[in-house]
Amino acid sequence: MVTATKENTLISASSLTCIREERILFDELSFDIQEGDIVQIEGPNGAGKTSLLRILAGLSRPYAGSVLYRNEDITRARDEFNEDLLYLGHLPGVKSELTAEENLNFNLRLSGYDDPDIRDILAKVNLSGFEDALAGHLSAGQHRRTALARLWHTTSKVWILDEPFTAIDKKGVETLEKLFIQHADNGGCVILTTHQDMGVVSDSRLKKIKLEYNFD
Amino acid sequence: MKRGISYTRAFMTLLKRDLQIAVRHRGDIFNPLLFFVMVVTLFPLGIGPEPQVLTRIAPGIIWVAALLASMLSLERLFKADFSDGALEQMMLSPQPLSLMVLAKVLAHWLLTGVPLIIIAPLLAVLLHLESNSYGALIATLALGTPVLSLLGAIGVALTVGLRKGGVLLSLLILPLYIPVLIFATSAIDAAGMNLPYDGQLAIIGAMLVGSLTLAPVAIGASLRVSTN
Amino acid sequence: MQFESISDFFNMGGYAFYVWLAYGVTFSSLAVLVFQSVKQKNKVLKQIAQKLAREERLKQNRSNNESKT
Amino acid sequence: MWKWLHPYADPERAYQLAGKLLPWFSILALGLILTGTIWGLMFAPTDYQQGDSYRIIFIHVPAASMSMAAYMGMAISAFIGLVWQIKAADWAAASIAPIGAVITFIALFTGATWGKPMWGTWWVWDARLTSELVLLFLYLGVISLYASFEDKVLAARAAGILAIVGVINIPIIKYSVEWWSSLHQPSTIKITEESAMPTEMLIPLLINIFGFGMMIGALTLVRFRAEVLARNGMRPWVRKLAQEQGAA
Repeated sequence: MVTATKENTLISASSLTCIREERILFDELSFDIQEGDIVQIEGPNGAGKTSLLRILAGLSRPYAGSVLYRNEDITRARDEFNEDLLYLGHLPGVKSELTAEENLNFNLRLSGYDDPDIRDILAKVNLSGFEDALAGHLSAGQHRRTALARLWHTTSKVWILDEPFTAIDKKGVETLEKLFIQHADNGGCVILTTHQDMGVVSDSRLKKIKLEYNFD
Repeated sequence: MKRGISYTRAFMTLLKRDLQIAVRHRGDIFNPLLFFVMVVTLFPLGIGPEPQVLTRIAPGIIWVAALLASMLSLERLFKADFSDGALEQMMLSPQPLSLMVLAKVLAHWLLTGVPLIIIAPLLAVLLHLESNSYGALIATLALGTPVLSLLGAIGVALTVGLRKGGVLLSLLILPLYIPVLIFATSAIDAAGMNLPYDGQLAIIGAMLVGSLTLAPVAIGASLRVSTN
Repeated sequence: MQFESISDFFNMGGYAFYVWLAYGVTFSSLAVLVFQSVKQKNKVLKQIAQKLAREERLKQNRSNNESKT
Repeated sequence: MWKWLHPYADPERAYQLAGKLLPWFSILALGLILTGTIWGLMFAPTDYQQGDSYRIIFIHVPAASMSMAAYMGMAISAFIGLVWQIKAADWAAASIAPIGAVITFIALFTGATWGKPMWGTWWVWDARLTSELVLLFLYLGVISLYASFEDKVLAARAAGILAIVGVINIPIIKYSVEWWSSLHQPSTIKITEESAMPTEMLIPLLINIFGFGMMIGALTLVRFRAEVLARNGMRPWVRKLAQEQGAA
C-alpha cells in the first residue's frame, strides 16, 4: 500500500454536493484518491453512484464543491485532465454503423494515439475474427468488450468505469480485474461501480466509498 | 505507445467518421433533400402557376424551404452520439470540445447543405426565377447555409437531451435565422433587377465569420448542459 | 383636465374603442400576471409541505416494517 | 472558503433581501403608473395629427422599451449565473422571462390597436412591431426551454445560454428588420412622437416608462422569492416556512 502524500494524490474531491430535481444525493462529500488505489463506489440504486462518477470525470457539474486533479480544478485544466482520464459510462460510445476495428481506431485516435495495432488489441479482449463485423451485429458482451479494449492501450492514469463488468463473463471479469491491479501497481488509479463481487481484487486492496440513499 | 495531441488530426478523424457513418446510412442525406424539393413543389400548387407571381416569390420560397430543410436535418445532428455515449467520449477527449463540434457541423453541412446548393438551380427553373438571379442564389446559399447549420446546432445541442425536442427546436432557432433570410432573399431580388448585391453578400459573409467563431463555443457549452 | 366632460373623456375623440381596448388588455394582462406571480409563492410552499408530509409517511412506514421483522 | 459557503448562505439572504425591497418597488410602480396613466389619459394635450388615439403611446412606448430592457436584464443575469455560477442570478433570470413575455405581448397588442386607427389595419410589417414579434418568440423560446428540463439547475443553464445567444442576435435581427422594412415600405407613416413631442406629453410618458421599469422590478422580486423557495425545497429554512405557511 502506498501511503497518502500530496505528491501521489491523483484526484481529490472537496465538499461535493449533488442535487438532482430538488433532492440531495450527497452533501459535503470529500475524499482523496492516490496512485495505486482501486476504489469502488457503493450504494443502493438512486444513491448517486453514476452522478458521482460523472462529476469526477467532469461530465457533470456538482451543485457545490470541486474536483481537483493533481491539485488543479478539473474545470480549469480540462484538456490536461482529459488527456489523463479514461472514462467508460453506461453507454459505451460504440457506433453500431462502424466495425469493431473502426470503432476502436476512432476512439484511440481521438485520444491522440497514432497508428495503434488494432488487431493486436482486439485479440486481447477476445474479439479476433470480429474485426470487420459491424458493432451493431455484435452481441452485448462483444459490444462491451469493443469499448473496454481501450483499457489495453492507454497512458491515462485515471480510470473511471461505470459498471465495467456488465455483460462480461466470469473469465473476462477476472482478466479485467488483473488489468486493474496491474494499472494500479503502475501508479494509476481505478474508480468503479459494480454490482458483482470481485474475486481477484482482494478486499484489503479495494477501497470503498459508501453512498446512502437520502430521503430529502 | 505513441501519443500526441493534434487538433487537425482529431478534427479530420471525427469528420471522416461522420461522413463514413452517413454513407452507410444514405437515407439521412436524401431525406432532407427530398423534403426541400417537396416543399418547393407545393408552392406553385397552392398559389397558382402564373410565372410572374412565381418569379416574384421564388427567392423567398427557396430560402424558406432551405431554412426548414436545414432545421429538420439538424435535428439528428447530435442525437445518435448522445444516445450511444459517443458524445460523452468526445467531451472527454483531450481536444477542445468546440473543435469537435465544428467537425460535426462541417460534416453535416457537407452532407446536407452542399446537395441543397447543387439542386437549388433546378428548383429555381421550376419557379421561373429571374435568369440574372442564379449567381446570387448559389452565392447566398453557399454563404448562408453554413450559418444556418452553425446557429441551428446551438438549438439542437440545447434540446438533444429532451424527449419532445422537435417543436421546441423550431421555436428556438427560427428567430435566429431571420437575418440570413432577409439578406439572402434581398440579394437575389437585387440581382434579378440587375442591381449590385455584394453588400448583402458581405453581410452574410460577416455573419458566417461571426457564427464560425462564436457558435462552436455556444454549442459546446450547450452540449455540456445536455449531457449533464 | 383635457376633456370637457366625462362622456367626452370616455369617447376619446372618437377613438374610444382602440384606446380603451389597448388600456383594458394591458391592465388586465398585467393583473393576471400580478395575481399569478403572487399566488406562485403559496403554491410552492404548499407543494413543499405536501412533499414533507409524504416523506414523513414513507419514513414511518419504513420504521414500522423494521420493528416488525 | 466563502465560495463553497456561498450557495448555502445566499438563498435565504437573497429571499429576505427581495422581501425587504419588494414594498418599495411596488409602491413606486403603483404610484408612477397611476400618475402617468391618469396624466396621459386626462391631462396631456390632444395630438393635432392623431387626435386622442395617440394616448395609447403612454403604455405602448413604455412596454416596448421595457420589453427590450427586461431581455437585457434577463441575459445579464443569465450570464452572471453561467460564468460565476451564482445560483441566485439563474433564479432571477428565470423570474424575469415570463414578465418580459407579457410586457412584449402588451407592446405588440397596443401597437396593433394603435395601428388600426392610424394605418387602417391591425397589423403592419413595421420595423418596430416586427422586431417586437421576434422578441416575443425569443422570450417564448427561453420560457419553454426552461420548462422542458426536469432538473431546474440544468434548465437555468440551458435557458441562460439561449438568452445570451438571443442577446447577441437581437441587434442583428433589429438592424436587419429595420433595413428590410425600409426596403419594402419606403413611405410608411413613421411614428414621429419621439423627436418633436411637447413636454406636456413627454413627462407622463417618462413617468410611465419609469413606472413600468419599477413594476418589472417588483414582479421580478415576487417571482424570484417563489423561485428561491421552489429551488431550495430541501433546505431546512424553506421546510420550516412550508410547515408554517403551506400546511393550511
